[in-house]
Amino acid sequence: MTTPPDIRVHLVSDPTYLSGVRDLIAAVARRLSFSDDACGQIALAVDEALANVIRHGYDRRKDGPITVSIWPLPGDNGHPRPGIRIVVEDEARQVDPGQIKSRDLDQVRPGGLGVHIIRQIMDEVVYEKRTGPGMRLTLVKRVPDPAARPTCADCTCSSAPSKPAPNT
Amino acid sequence: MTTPPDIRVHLVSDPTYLSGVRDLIAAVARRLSFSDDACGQIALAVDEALANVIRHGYDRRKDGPITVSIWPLPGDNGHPRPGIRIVVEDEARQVDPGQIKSRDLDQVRPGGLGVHIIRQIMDEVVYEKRTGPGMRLTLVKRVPDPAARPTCADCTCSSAPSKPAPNT
Amino acid sequence: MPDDSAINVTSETIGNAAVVTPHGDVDLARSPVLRNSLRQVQNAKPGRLIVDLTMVDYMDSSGVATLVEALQIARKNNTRMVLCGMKDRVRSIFEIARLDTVFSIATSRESAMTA
Amino acid sequence: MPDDSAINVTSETIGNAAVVTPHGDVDLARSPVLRNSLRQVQNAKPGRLIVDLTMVDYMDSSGVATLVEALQIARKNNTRMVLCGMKDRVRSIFEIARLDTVFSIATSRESAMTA
Ligand SMILES: Nc1ncnc2c1ncn2[C@@H]1O[C@H](COP(=O)(O)OP(=O)(O)O)[C@@H](O)[C@H]1O
Ligand SMILES: Nc1ncnc2c1ncn2[C@@H]1O[C@H](COP(=O)(O)OP(=O)(O)O)[C@@H](O)[C@H]1O
Repeated sequence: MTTPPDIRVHLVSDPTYLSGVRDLIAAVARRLSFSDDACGQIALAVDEALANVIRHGYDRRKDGPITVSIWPLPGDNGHPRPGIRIVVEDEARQVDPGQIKSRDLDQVRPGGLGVHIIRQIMDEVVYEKRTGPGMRLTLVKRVPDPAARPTCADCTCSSAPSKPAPNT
Repeated sequence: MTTPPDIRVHLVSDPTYLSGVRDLIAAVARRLSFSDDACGQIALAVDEALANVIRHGYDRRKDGPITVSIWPLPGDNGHPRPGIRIVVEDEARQVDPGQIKSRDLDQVRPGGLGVHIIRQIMDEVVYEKRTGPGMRLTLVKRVPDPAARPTCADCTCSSAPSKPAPNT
Repeated sequence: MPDDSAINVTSETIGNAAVVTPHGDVDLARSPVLRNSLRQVQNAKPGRLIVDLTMVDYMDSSGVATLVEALQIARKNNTRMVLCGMKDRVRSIFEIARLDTVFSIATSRESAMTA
Repeated sequence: MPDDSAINVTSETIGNAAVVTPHGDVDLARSPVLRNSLRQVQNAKPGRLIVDLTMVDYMDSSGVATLVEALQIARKNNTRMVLCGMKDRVRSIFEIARLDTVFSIATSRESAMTA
């Protein structure tokens, strides 16, 4: 993105501040006309991304810099519905993007869910190494089209694009 | 403040984003052990400060830069209770800090309440001209001492320092 | 593109009372929508104007200013204006602004019909 | 100084059931507190473990992981573990993680006593 973001948050990698970022993200998404459900889910996706930066990138160090940048996306020809782009950048350990993947969900064991959750919720999820230290994660979600039906017939999760956004 | 803030938000001067900043501020204050009531009030004070920057500083231009920086304050000898410091900076019109004051509240008319609200809620409120363009507003609030009584006997407003913070 | 107009304000008439019900946060981005609704309703010079704040979780001084303006118009028109359903968070800004005694404030919409 | 331990987890015993009730958001900052409470309660190997989520507005995967760990311990101890009072927002993360069929989920605390 060459245009500067409408909002950019710099925070230290302290889990204390995750709730603040979640609430900011949810409120901004709300004003960009996502439904309450979708706002909660977008905030969850960003929370999971930040938790991974704190745990895997910074090994739970609390003073590493993290930047969260937010762009509203207007609807255009390719994407008729508006949306939100969120970019998370750190100065932590660099890993090969291919290494960042969740485990097989059929095993029931603690952990290994974050990346799956992020991919379920967001339309675009791109990890990359930054030039210089650290990683960049780009997340995009469009306001779901109320007319679209979920593609997996048995999907009951509320991230399915079947729910129309309420009017407010 | 010479130490960098734990969180810093850069936003454009668009009222759309006020709700995001409010929710961030309230959530951060919550984790710094302010009561729910106090968190709502601190968020209101920051909202009023940003609304003034947008209306008076930038004349409702939506693309002016605003920065909100947040530091947790540990309790120390001079101030036994922990607190929060919030600094709002803009690159907008500079005015003499003495000019920034609310009207007489005895007249009932629209407007002229923001600065009064900010001063009622926060313990320290300091406006200053920045070197270079723009203004800086420094806001400090300490977690109220549950043992302290409000000084004005007839004050019923919920910003009075009489309410103990709940446990959570 | 940001959805400033997304505040939903409903207006209805009950007897001689016009009831205006804003939903959501009434802040600098959204108070203009409430202002327009109030203006429209007040053009008809109703005998009573009830602003039902049950669905308002947050209000800042721009929302308060909007209501003060409506109160001034109501006084001129001999309309009795009553606020109801105020949550604690909203009430607290009226108290800080010392407007809690200037407005008639009822707890429920029912009591606002006769307050 | 940030108040990570501020999550409040209450534990009580009702018949042969241990009931654990976390309050507030269960996220990376706060799930360790829930984990400690569950560990303590599970040390007594109760016949039934009920986690009442009525007061939880938000949970992320660190909270879910904490509950999965408790479920593994419960299975080893022959403890029947039941979740109840889940809000929609919390339920949705269990659905995304496909754990909604792995956990026994009751609507109310009462039905969790017999589920
Ligand atoms: N920001 C990150 N930096 C480095 N590695 C990461 C990052 N995010 C995820 N990973 C890697 O991807 C794996 C899967 O992450 P996730 O699905 O969240 O499960 P968990 O964190 O519980 O292992 C992690 O174990 C880690 O190896
Ligand atoms: N950020 C600011 N930049 C310039 N002037 C300001 C700023 N904030 C407040 N002021 C001045 O202080 C006055 C009082 O502000 P306030 O109490 O919020 O009432 P109102 O904004 O309704 O006039 C304003 O009218 C304005 O002249």
